Amino acid sequence: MKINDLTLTLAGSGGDGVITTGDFITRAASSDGIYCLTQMSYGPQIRGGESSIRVRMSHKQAQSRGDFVDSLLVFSWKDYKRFTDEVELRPGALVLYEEADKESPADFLPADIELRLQAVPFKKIAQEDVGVPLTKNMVALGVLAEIHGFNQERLKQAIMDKYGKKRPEAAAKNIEAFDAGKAWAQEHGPKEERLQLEPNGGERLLVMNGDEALAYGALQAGVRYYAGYPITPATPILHWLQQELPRFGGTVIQAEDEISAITQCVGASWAGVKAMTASSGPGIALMMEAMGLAGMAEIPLTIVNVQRVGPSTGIPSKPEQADLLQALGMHGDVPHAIFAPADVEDCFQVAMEAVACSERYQMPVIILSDQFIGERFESLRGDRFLERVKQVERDLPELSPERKYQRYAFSESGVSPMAVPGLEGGQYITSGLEHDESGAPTSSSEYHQLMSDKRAAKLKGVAEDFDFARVYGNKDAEFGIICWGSLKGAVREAIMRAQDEGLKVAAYVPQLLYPVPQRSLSEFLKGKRKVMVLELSHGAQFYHYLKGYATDLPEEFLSHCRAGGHLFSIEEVLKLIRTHSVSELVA
Amino acid sequence: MKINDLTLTLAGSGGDGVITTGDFITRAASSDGIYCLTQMSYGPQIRGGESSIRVRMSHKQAQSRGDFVDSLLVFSWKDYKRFTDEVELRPGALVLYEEADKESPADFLPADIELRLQAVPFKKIAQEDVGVPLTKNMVALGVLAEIHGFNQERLKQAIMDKYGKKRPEAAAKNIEAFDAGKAWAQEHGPKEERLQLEPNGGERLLVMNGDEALAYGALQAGVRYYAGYPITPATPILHWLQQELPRFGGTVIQAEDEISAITQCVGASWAGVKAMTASSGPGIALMMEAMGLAGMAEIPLTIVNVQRVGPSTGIPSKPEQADLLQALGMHGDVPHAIFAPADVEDCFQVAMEAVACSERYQMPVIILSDQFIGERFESLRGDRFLERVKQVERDLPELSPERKYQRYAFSESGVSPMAVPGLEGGQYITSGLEHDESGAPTSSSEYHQLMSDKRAAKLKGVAEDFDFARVYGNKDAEFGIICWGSLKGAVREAIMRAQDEGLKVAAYVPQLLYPVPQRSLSEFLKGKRKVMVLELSHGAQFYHYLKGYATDLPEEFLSHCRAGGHLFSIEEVLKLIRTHSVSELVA
Amino acid sequence: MAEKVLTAKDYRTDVQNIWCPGCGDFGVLNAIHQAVAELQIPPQDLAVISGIGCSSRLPGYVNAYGFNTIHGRALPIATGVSASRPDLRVLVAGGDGDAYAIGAGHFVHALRRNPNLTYIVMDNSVYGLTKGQGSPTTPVGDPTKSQPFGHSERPLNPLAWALALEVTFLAQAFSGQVKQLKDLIVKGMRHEGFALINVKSPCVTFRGNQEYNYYREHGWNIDKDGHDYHDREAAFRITQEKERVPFGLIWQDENAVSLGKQLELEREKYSKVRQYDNADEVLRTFFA
Amino acid sequence: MAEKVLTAKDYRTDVQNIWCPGCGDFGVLNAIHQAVAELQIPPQDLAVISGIGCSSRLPGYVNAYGFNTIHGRALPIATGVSASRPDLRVLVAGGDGDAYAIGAGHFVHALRRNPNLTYIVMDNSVYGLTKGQGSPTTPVGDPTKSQPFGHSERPLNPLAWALALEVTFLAQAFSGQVKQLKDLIVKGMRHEGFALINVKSPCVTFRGNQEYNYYREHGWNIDKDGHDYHDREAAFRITQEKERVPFGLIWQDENAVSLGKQLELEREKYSKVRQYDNADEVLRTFFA
Ligand SMILES: Cc1ncc(C[n+]2csc(CCOP(=O)(O)OP(=O)(O)O)c2C)c(N)n1
Ligand SMILES: Cc1ncc(C[n+]2csc(CCOP(=O)(O)OP(=O)(O)O)c2C)c(N)n1
Ligand code: SF4
Ligand code: SF4
Ligand SMILES: [Mg+2]
Ligand SMILES: [Mg+2]
Repeated sequence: MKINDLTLTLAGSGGDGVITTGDFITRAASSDGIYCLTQMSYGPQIRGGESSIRVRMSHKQAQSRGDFVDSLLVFSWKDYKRFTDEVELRPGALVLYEEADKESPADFLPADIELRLQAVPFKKIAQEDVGVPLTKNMVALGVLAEIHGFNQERLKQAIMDKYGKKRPEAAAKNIEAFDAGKAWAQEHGPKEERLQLEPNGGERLLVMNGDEALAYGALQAGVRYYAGYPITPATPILHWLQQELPRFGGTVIQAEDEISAITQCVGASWAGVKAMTASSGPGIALMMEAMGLAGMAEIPLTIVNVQRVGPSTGIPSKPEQADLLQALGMHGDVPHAIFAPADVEDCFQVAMEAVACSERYQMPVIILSDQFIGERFESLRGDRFLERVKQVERDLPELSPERKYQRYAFSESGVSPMAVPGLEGGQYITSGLEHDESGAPTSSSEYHQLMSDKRAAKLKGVAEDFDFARVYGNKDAEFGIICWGSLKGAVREAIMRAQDEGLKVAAYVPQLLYPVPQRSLSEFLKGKRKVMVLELSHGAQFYHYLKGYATDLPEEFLSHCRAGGHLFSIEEVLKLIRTHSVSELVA
Repeated sequence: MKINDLTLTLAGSGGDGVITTGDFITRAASSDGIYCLTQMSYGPQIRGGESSIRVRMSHKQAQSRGDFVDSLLVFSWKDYKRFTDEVELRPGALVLYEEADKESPADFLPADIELRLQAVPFKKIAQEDVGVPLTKNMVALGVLAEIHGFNQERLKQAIMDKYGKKRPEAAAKNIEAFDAGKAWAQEHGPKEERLQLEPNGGERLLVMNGDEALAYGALQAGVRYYAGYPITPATPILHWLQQELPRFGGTVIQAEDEISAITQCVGASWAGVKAMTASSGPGIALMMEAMGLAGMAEIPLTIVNVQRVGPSTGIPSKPEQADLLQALGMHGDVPHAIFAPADVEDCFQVAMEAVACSERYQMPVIILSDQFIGERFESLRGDRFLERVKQVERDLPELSPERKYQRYAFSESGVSPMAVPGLEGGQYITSGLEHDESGAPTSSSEYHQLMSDKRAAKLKGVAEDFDFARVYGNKDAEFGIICWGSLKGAVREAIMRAQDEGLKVAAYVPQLLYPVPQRSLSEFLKGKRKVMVLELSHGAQFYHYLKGYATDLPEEFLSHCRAGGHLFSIEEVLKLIRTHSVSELVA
Repeated sequence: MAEKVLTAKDYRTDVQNIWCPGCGDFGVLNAIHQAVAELQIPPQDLAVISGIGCSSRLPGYVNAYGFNTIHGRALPIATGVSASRPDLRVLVAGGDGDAYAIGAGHFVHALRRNPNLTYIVMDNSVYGLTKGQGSPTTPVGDPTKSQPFGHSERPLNPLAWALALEVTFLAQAFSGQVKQLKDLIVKGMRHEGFALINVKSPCVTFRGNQEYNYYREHGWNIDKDGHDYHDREAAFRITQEKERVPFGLIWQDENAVSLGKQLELEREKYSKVRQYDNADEVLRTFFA
Repeated sequence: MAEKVLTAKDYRTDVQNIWCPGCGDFGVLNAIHQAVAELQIPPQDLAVISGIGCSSRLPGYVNAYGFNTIHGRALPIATGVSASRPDLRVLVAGGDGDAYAIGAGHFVHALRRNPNLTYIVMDNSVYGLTKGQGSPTTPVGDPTKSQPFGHSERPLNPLAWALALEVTFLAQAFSGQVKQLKDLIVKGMRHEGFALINVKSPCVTFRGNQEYNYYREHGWNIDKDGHDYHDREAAFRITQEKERVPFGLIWQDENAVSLGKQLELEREKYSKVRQYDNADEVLRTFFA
């Protein structure tokens, strides 16, 4: 029986071209309706160090990177070494490796798992048959295509798309290498059905990483000003917008630092143009003062944090979920909201929700994405994007020469219509100082109380309007899991497996983190006797946050957390469910 | 019967000299053993606007500013106006006011309270009798001295101390004005015993504000590097240290911004010199990234936040307690501690504890003071200071040429001896990147977990070593109050009054806020059925923090909070106690 | 209806002014009121942005869209305003601490980007609002609140700094000479690009009241003195002047590309490369 | 025991180097190893501080007390080290983004304070570590990762900037000329005050491998060419040079007071005014 779920890892040194190979596989499969979730991993070297790419391919949209690797291709065992703890081989997995490598595979592979090893003369074929040693990755592509039954037409198309126009000879040589690899596999490769991925025959999918999806969401939401400063893993947002916003009359400026980036955005938004900035932990830290200004002056603003491992510089290329306290922690009581996407597609939607929320409620809104969401590529259905486009415009005042415009007029919702430059009669003074209704500074404690009430009122509206959470599993389960962001994938798959095992369990993954989406949370908590919060934060930030701010929590409210870097696996979550699940499905 | 507790307020325009007058009263009384708590208040004008000074004088150390004003002196009703909501007059209070002022006192005073009004020709006396209109504040001083029975010798001494040496004629004229005021009062002033403050005859007290006490504590703790950037209400720390540290071989640099200030301190501390910086909310926001670095690289560092009203620029001259989330909110899980002084003397002690904690545990430690503590002056006993001096030095490694020094060697306490430049064989690489024991950068998730464990272990030690909290009232009360920082005063006085009324109540005021001082807290919570958290934060940050992080909290865990600016009064707290107190004292 | 002619009065507001009597900033405010009236800028099309400081309270006193932002960030905020709304006229105001201490990094990059705005730095050589500490332009030896025995760090020379980084409009003025200052503001606001006007604006409260006399005595009106503001070497010499305090237009480069212009060119360029009709079509580019 | 003579080798470490083969920073590292050996600085008395970037990884590769800090803050951190520990020798290293973008404000104030340290900026006109965005010294029109159709913002001139702000030691070098660079580092470290050495250090990965040739062809050795580094006007002209790339010592002012010296003077001054024997006695000053 052919399979419909395959996880593949390629590893080599930077010059080996494994990233390109994995990218071709992803694009070809996606164009063929197969869902991929593709993740790159690099050594510390800037160039020429070790690199690896992992592609999970599946007929259904993949929820996670997959626990086990079914097929591993190694150009060099030494380079592979640093990835060993990221590659959990499935018993019986296929391992293809460079024949010429002097190292002994046994030194690098787990001893307790049966594997299907196969040496391949990648180098030799590239050198002798093709005459271009650099094409060994295309040889490998041919080998893999043949063994796993990938759509070869599409793969060749991907090669042509990349080299065809600009460098036709390179394209020809690559195709030649591909065919040589294929020929080798036809002769020597394992021809087992269980290694063959069945074609899906579905519609053409698109391929996007989370940062791009988020940037595209911002474009669709109407963001026309972006200022940012490069930082891993948020930089793709800057790159994408820098090339797309100008076409739509927008502005992108690479700022001199994050303070300039966010304050430029404050200025643009104050002037009436939707604005966004993005960074990661260290850069976000520098933006906190300006977020307070946006909160006080009630200026819409969207701030993206693609989280990486902290504290400080930490591990820039790995994910963590420990910037939640930072996102909460401005000086003073700052009205703001925090959203979190749970996968690539969700980045698109969350960008639109965040912009909408910031514009409707005139406040800073933080999006907490993370490295695993931001930098991984996923295959997605195009129609799901355009269906969801959402644009919200901020309230403008009706101005009349008779009445002095009151920028901060009290209102039940806490929102007061905001004049923007150019509107006649709307002139007012904005500041970070406490102020009266007109905007004029005051140091009256009474006004401070009233204005604090006004600003805080907005949080109620946000919690009502933006209470969106994903709930999985059995509504009536007594054991529930709460998680956020990139943990969703493993949790969701673990729940499906638990259900297969007859266990009752449910999971809650909110898109809105702050203010607490109490309505959907309370709904979820109904009947739960035990709830566990899963997160990638050594200090269990989300757990403590919920404990401090949420209501209706059950007596048994547990935390399961660890430092970031290494994601939870499906198996790990499943074990937790087995331990804690208090009720079973009635068969 | 003479009194032993008197609250006095003087109000006028900037040029009227009310601040000097109040200052003289404070110094003279303190030199005479009377405890003062003195608070200044200004209008928005930089100079020449309204100003007022409030002096609470008492035979016992005053815990708060006092609820009611017993004696009010007004040079100008218009200037007085902006302070009306800060001046709660006691029924029967004495009100002295400038005779020449055209306004009608009734327009500025509460109608429902009986007052003892008295016009005084301050201006006329200064102009006609003394010949120097500017001396009218000294005329007022003479009047007050006579009516309230202040020690006149000491007051004259205060005048001489200020002007005597440099400007002898000015001194003579001021003394003349003082005597003229006194003469006027002898003839026209009310001569009621109930207005006379009994002399205390105690020892000479010193006068200090909280910022100065904190700076002095830092000096005593061994801090020899301070870099800061001016900001209200933290600037006095900079001023004081700039003039005292150099004498002790220390360094003070006024930085170009807060980022430079804190990073200079990181550098100095890394080099082995105890370092401190201070700011307020907006400036602290800019320091968060560097705190993360100090956390990751395990560098001792003390950061003072003299809190003011936020968000953003807010109200710089008023207190709030809403920077707690900020102090918690670095990116990543940063091991650090938060301390909070509850009065001026406590600033001295907390500075030493914080420095000790940072040095022992090699981590950033934040002190959360506030404007009311930092800028108010208190009379204090000198001996209480020197008794408490505490110095802790960080662990240095024993280095040997045989063994490579391991900067981040694992240990149970999480603390590893720290080499400083100059120590032969101690060379190592420090960074904000995750690292192995030697300090070399690594992106291994495993190391990240291990090092996170190591860093977090320190929090246990901190919670044990620095668990100091003040507990007031009845240990066995079933109703308890928790508060922090400058709310202590009113809470403590309210508890004394409640006890007088026969109500049972207790209060808990921790000096260590984070990590939770769970031992003392649990001890306090024993037997409490209802606990209320009082704070000056609109978002109830402390309440939610405790709910999220503390254990053993009772079912009925309540919050009473409001935006900052206006402190809680004793009466207000007393009312809460009356409402919530569940048990009465057995008479 | 006939167009109303705007006068300086039309730009006043009723927000309470907090400056000390005699503060130099009043002169700057007057000059601004006059300049924008001379330019007949409709109040709603004028944005006045500042940081934090005594001087930075200025936007409250101008009938315009005013923004008294946070300390040191006036320039990037104004850059955001100007880059996103090229139809507005943008005036930026602030103190020497705001501009040259905490704002120094942004100052450098504003010079580099050349956004279309006029920056008036009210240079009083002191931190006024925080009550008297030394600033980046305080002379060595002057007593300050924090260094009563004399300020110890050497001052920056903002004129030389800006010129070295190729500012496109550079002037210095004295708040006691409102007419010249007003003229310079008008010229600065007509300049396409970044105009820096460093204004000596005495702080009478923390630096005494002798500075007015000092600038009157040592002032050097380079406008009247026939200085050619297209002569870069002469401009350089003026920035190095030690004895006199130069007032007037020091340097102007009308040919440099402003940020606004550059962004416009980018938009044109990308519109040619990205031939979509709308944002939905961008989705195409993601298909494998 | 005879004092051991230290050689360049003694300053190497076993921390894994992450730079790309061919990166200019290797030349800088070599020059540093040689320079500190020439100066015979005991490794334990040497502090090497950097920010964040490819170049900022350098401290890991020098046997010294090394500190790879955070982005843009190398200078204030090094100022803290140098001001608090005048007995140490302090070397600061970092990239052009670190120094001139996010670190621009600190750069200005380090120039002003003149702390006793040598700052080596590895200027590769690109953000290396974040994989190829334009930096403050990227020429207009060069393709970058984020602007494939050409970088649009005009570059800063760090040499003119530093000179205008009265840097006390100014040099430029090329990482392909290790000998000259080494000599300049030795001179810089002997200079009492702030020494800036801007090093053209090619990023072969993100700016191609033609830059070595470019600097070889356009380099202008001003040391050999008899430039007088005490001549301020000549120094200014060198900073304005457009055709050639000047390498060598551009300017030195040996007479300016360093921050270390200034702090020493302050300490002496205050010790006269504050005649306490110990910190306990300070309490006296508070008595009413
Ligand atoms: C981040 C931050 N740091 C510090 C302050 C405190 N602060 C307010 S104004 C000011 C400096 C004022 O000096 P300047 O910019 O020269 O303006 P001036 O008052 O002299 O007009 C400072 C340090 C602040 N508001 N925010
Ligand atoms: C606060 C902060 N912002 C952004 C980054 C991301 N970052 C790391 S290195 C770097 C720039 C590197 O350029 P440069 O300083 O020129 O050094 P190079 O890598 O070229 O040697 C940036 C933006 C960061 N680490 N911290
Ligand atoms: S303190 Fe100085 S700068 Fe501020 S308003 Fe007064 S005179 Fe002007
Ligand atoms: S990316 Fe460039 S600067 Fe960084 S190590 Fe490689 S060549 Fe050097
Ligand atoms: Mg100033
Ligand atoms: Mg660089």
